[in-house]
Amino acid sequence: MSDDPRKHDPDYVELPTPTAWPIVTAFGLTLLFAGLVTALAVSVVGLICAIIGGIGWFTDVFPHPKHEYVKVRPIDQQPDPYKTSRRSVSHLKVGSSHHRARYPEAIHPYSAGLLGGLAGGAVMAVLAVAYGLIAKGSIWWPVNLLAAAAVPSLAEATPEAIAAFSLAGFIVAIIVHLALSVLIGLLYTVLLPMLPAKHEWFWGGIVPPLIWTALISASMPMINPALAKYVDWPWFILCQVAFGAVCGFVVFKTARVETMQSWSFAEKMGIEAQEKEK
Amino acid sequence: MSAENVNAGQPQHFINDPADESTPWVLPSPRRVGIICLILTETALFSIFVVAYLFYIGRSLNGPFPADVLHLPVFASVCLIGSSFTIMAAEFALKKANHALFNLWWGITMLLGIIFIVYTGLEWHELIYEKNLTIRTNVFGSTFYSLVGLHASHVIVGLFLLGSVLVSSFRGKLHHDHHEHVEVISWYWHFVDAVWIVVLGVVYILSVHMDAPLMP
Amino acid sequence: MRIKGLVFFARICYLPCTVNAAAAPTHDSVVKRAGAAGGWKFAARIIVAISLLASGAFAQTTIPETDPPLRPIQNMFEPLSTPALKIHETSIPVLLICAAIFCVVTTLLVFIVWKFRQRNEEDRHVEPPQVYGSSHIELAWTVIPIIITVVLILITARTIGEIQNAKIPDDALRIRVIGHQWWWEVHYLKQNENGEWVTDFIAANEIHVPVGTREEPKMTHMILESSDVIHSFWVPQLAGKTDLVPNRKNELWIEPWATGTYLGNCAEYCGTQHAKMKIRVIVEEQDVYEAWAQNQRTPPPPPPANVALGHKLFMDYACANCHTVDGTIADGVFGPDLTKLMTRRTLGSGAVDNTPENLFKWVRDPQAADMKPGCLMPDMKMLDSEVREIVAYLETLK
Amino acid sequence: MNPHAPGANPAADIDLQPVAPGSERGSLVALIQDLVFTVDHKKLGLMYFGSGLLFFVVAGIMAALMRYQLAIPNHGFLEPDVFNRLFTMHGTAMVFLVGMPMIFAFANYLIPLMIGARDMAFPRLNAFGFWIFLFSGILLFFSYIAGPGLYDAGSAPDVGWFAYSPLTARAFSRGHSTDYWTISILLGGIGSIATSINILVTIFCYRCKGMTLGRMPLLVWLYIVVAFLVVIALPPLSACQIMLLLDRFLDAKFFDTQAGGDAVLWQHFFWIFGHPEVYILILPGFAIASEVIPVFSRKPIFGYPVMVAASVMIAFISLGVWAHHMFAVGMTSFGNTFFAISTFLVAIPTGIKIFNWLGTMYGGKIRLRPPMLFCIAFLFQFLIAGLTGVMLAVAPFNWQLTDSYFVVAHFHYVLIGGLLFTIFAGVYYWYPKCTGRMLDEKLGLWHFWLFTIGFHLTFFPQHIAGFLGMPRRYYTYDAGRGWDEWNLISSIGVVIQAAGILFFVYNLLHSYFKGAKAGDDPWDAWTLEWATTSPPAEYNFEKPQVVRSRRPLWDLKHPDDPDWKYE
Repeated sequence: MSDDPRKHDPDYVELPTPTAWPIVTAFGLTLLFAGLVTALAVSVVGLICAIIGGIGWFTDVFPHPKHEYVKVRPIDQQPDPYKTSRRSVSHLKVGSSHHRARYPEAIHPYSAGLLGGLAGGAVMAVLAVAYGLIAKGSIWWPVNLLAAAAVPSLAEATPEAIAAFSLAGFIVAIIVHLALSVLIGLLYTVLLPMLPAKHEWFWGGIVPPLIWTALISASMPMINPALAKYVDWPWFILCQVAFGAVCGFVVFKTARVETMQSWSFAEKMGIEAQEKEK
Repeated sequence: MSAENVNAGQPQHFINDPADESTPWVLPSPRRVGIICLILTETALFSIFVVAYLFYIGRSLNGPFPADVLHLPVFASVCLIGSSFTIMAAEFALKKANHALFNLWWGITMLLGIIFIVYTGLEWHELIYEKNLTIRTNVFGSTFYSLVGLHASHVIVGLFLLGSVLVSSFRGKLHHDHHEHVEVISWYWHFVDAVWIVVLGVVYILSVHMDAPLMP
Repeated sequence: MRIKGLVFFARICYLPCTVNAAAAPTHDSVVKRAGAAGGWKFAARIIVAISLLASGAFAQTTIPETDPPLRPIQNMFEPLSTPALKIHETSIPVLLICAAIFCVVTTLLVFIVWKFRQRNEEDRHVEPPQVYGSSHIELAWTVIPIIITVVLILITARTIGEIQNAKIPDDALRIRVIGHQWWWEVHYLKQNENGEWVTDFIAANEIHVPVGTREEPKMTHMILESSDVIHSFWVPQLAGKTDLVPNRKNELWIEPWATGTYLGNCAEYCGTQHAKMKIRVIVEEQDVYEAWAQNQRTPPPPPPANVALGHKLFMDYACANCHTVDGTIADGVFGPDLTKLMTRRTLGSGAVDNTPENLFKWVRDPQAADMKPGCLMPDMKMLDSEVREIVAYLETLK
Repeated sequence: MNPHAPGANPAADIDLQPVAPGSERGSLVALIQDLVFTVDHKKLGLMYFGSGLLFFVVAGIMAALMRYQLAIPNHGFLEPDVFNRLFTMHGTAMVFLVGMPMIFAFANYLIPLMIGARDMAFPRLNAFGFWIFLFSGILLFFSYIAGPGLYDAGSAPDVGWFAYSPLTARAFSRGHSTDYWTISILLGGIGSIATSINILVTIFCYRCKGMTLGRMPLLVWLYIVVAFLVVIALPPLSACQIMLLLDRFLDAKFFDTQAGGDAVLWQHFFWIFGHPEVYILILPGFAIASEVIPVFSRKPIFGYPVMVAASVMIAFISLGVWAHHMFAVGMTSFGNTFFAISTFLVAIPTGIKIFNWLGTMYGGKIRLRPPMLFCIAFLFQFLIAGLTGVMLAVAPFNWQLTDSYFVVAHFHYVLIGGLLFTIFAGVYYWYPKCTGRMLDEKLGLWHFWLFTIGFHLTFFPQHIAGFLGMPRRYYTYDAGRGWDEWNLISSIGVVIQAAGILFFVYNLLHSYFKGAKAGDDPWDAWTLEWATTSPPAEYNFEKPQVVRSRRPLWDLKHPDDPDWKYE
């Protein structure tokens, strides 16, 4: 079979031969099991079917799978040349001079975000702990208040308990603080290039923390009732702004990128590329 | 329709593209990918039975318990695990086109597998008729027979595969280009051996030495 | 304050029809709601009525009044017990976050479809600029969901702990609820000399518990077990559901602060009559509860002479094999304990009201289509006269 | 130009070689012979689709009967046992006899075409997979006929599609009804695994020259993920069916709670399969959307690598979330928290996908033709499904919501709003390729609007019924619980949905004979299946294809500005 001249003839295509053995095998297998719920005889018939089918199938594929040669269609029945009614493609204003884009244009490297987040988080933590020490005489105060979002025993704890060390609280607080710091640091890598070029420290360091502080204050009673109860707003806002300023600064200094402030919003977001003006 | 149009139907400029011509297009062999997928799916199947066995350790309400009835099947295990090496030897012989040596090693592999199955049969006979452990005795019996039985059934399927290769080899139908078939079957056999090592550890070693549930 | 506002918001958004139902439960709250409903709902009711007529449905349409008043609308956003409240308080931020995401994405979707739809002929011939993607926006819409997720994880973890690891106070009422196909066995527990919790008395299907206040809650702690398949105990206004799993002991607690007859259901499919495995939790004042419990504990007097025949029939037919009546030879455990049958308001775990007619029909043939077809109590094929005698006897069990 | 007749087998007028038996059209016997003998992936794909559609109609009628029973409280239309059988068979059929064949239909038909192959890797195994699926479905429905009459063989199963033990034990499920269910699932599982292995091998080993993994159409990528999930998630199902069979026939003790067996173990094993199964069903929906949305927005898919990564992430996470179906069984607080967290994680890649589809549409030129309409509706509905999924993942909230009608609404939004709508989109998109004729656009619009409206009318009120404490799987309910109106609306919606389906089925038949001629590439699309005729020849392509980018046809249509220069 393998020496068939049609094997290398471009006018012929090799296809597997149609066969009934799969259906016989499948039918046998089904009957084999169906016998369990009907009668033994059904199983016996099924077994015989399945074995015959299996053997038939084996002879189909061994030593070489059976196949047949089908002649290809005459040329006039073959597919048309590719056509499109859309010959022209709109051009991009930004990016390359071509018709398409992926936007790696210029964002800060992700490592900058990680670093910024960690740095901001560290400063924030130091400030918060300082507050705990000064105002409540315990460095665990802010730690436990943060953890109270997830730890039920802290959520309903007395001020004394919040001021005391709690292992669960410590672990949860560290994880939450780290995770959120890094995530917001990453957001800064995206955010900063889009901000107005002037007064980056204001747009990056002050405005976003204020926005998210407002969000937090609205949702805090639901998310973290204990914190809502004991929060000291001036300090809280100070901590957030410190995070924003440090994080923004680190991200900004890691690698200066071209800002996108002259772009339209959709372009900044990278989901649209404007047509070139004619 | 002109001939030109036909060519236009094909991505002509790619064929002429030297970059494409020079890079050969090699894809993995279907049989190998297929057997890997099969082994993956079998692994998932076995792991459920293993988890069920582990979960039910120490949960039988009445005996016999593993420690009472199971002893380490050293000889059978050596046979089965040894057969992994003999099948490798057989494969090697086939690659060197030494059919006689191939038949010898392949036959030994089968023999070792058969010894294993016979041992399992004897063990079951003893468990059922002398030690009164059946699949309905307790949860140990249920999980033991299902896990070991599932493995044994795979050994039997493996033996059929090995046998079919041996028969075709004797009939001279096993050609040089069948070494991939042989390789794929040997992979399956290695997998069956690997499962046995897990079964050995879980059933014959761990559960014999545990009498409290592992999981809460 | 904020939470109250949100609760109100959620109610307005989701459940316009039930705003006043739980706030002022009345005997005929069902009827009142219908009257207060809007015009479209009135239309819906007309359609219901027409379909009822058309299909020859059964006559039972409303749930009759009880004392304490029924709470048939088990709206999970109107919790009346601590665990249900905690769940509710967790659900509000979740709902708000989801609503916000929904609004943002739907607006985007509508905007995009509208703004970028193909408008004119020229559009047909020009492809738009081909944009493959954008690292920074993809990063943004990965990071922001992660932050939301972190917040959700925090509240979820806290609420799980608050509900699952709550301490049982010393004055908590402890009961054991055992699920059967298709009824509930309820053991009220007391502590013996050794400090073990043992059965004080047994009830079925209707669970009486004392009421507390929000400031001084009164916990009822339940151990949930099953004698056959998996069931699930669910009274939405009191607590979330917990399964009753054979071979396991699950726990559930409630701290209701409003009296009432709370309707609940089995919530895990458990066989033929899963739908008629209803629960009533009757939350009443402490003294009312005490009086009820005292009555349940009191062994019944011997049957009066006028029901002696019914008593004999009850013992002679297979009734006694499945049911227990304290102080008699009937000590079966497959069916509900009937010692205080007449203190219950329903038959067949809420299948029908416990009225004399229904009791008669039930004893005559519980498999009848308007009773509980498929339940495990067989049709005993008794004569109507015999049934009457047995019912007369049963009516003395109070 | 070559106007060849649709449906005609182009090989038929070639005299040199006798081709497949029965390929001479006309006689019914020849047709049946052809179907029985065929190993052609396209015919098998259509057969999967046809049988899936048949089971869909049957299971849909079952749903309609149930909704009629539930339209009003205390309705006496159905006996409790009849109802319980109906919801069991409806669920089982929809998942195993509609969802699975539908996804395999698209896989079978499209994957070889899209990767430029001649057939599946193992064509005979492919036929075997189809037939064993079909026989398992027939066996399942045979349980209705067998009933008490034939051999006293039991009746249709009534234990729910999840069949929680110990309800399935001999003690609580006498006769053979549960055995029918078990055996049918076991057999179907063999077919699904075989087909999935076949899909994986086909994709890995039969791609045409130049089609690296990074250049495959997203549909093909997603099917790798789906097939991989089937390969590792179906065996746990088979394993627990084997255990159940051993319990029922040999009196083994796996789930016998009297003998120390554990009822919850079944739930663990079942949902280790059951949750990935949800993604097995929905990822093909994503796959179709990822093909249709770019073509109808005239833009490449937004963030291809991220889409692939998100799908892989979904599959990976989905293997570790199963116990979120079991928050109410009394797991430890640690267990509940763990599974709540892992479930939340699924939301992240899912969200990415939704945003990337929106990103694809943004800035495009969206053609609002039926395939795209169904995809837009899919986006909207899947958004709702995802958000209710987030609510269900909040374990405490889940204690209220699980096993209520809220869950019913949720997963119908996932499976109908997600999977079925994309299947419709796929049918409108690829019907021209399969038959050479376009589906009628007007009928398509009727279908779209009726079905969409009916769908929301049916399933949205069920969220509210759930909030009001209505449990699932109830054959009847009392009036006055606040459930009446919602149930009635829900039942009315079914009628509208059914009307939509009628339009769809009529359209399928009508357009096959009377539809407008499609041509090879009616949508001006970019993937390889459009590079051959409609319908494709038996051998798909005359010559081996070569691709250099994710959009080979774009490259050919815009030789001056090909994609491969940028990828």
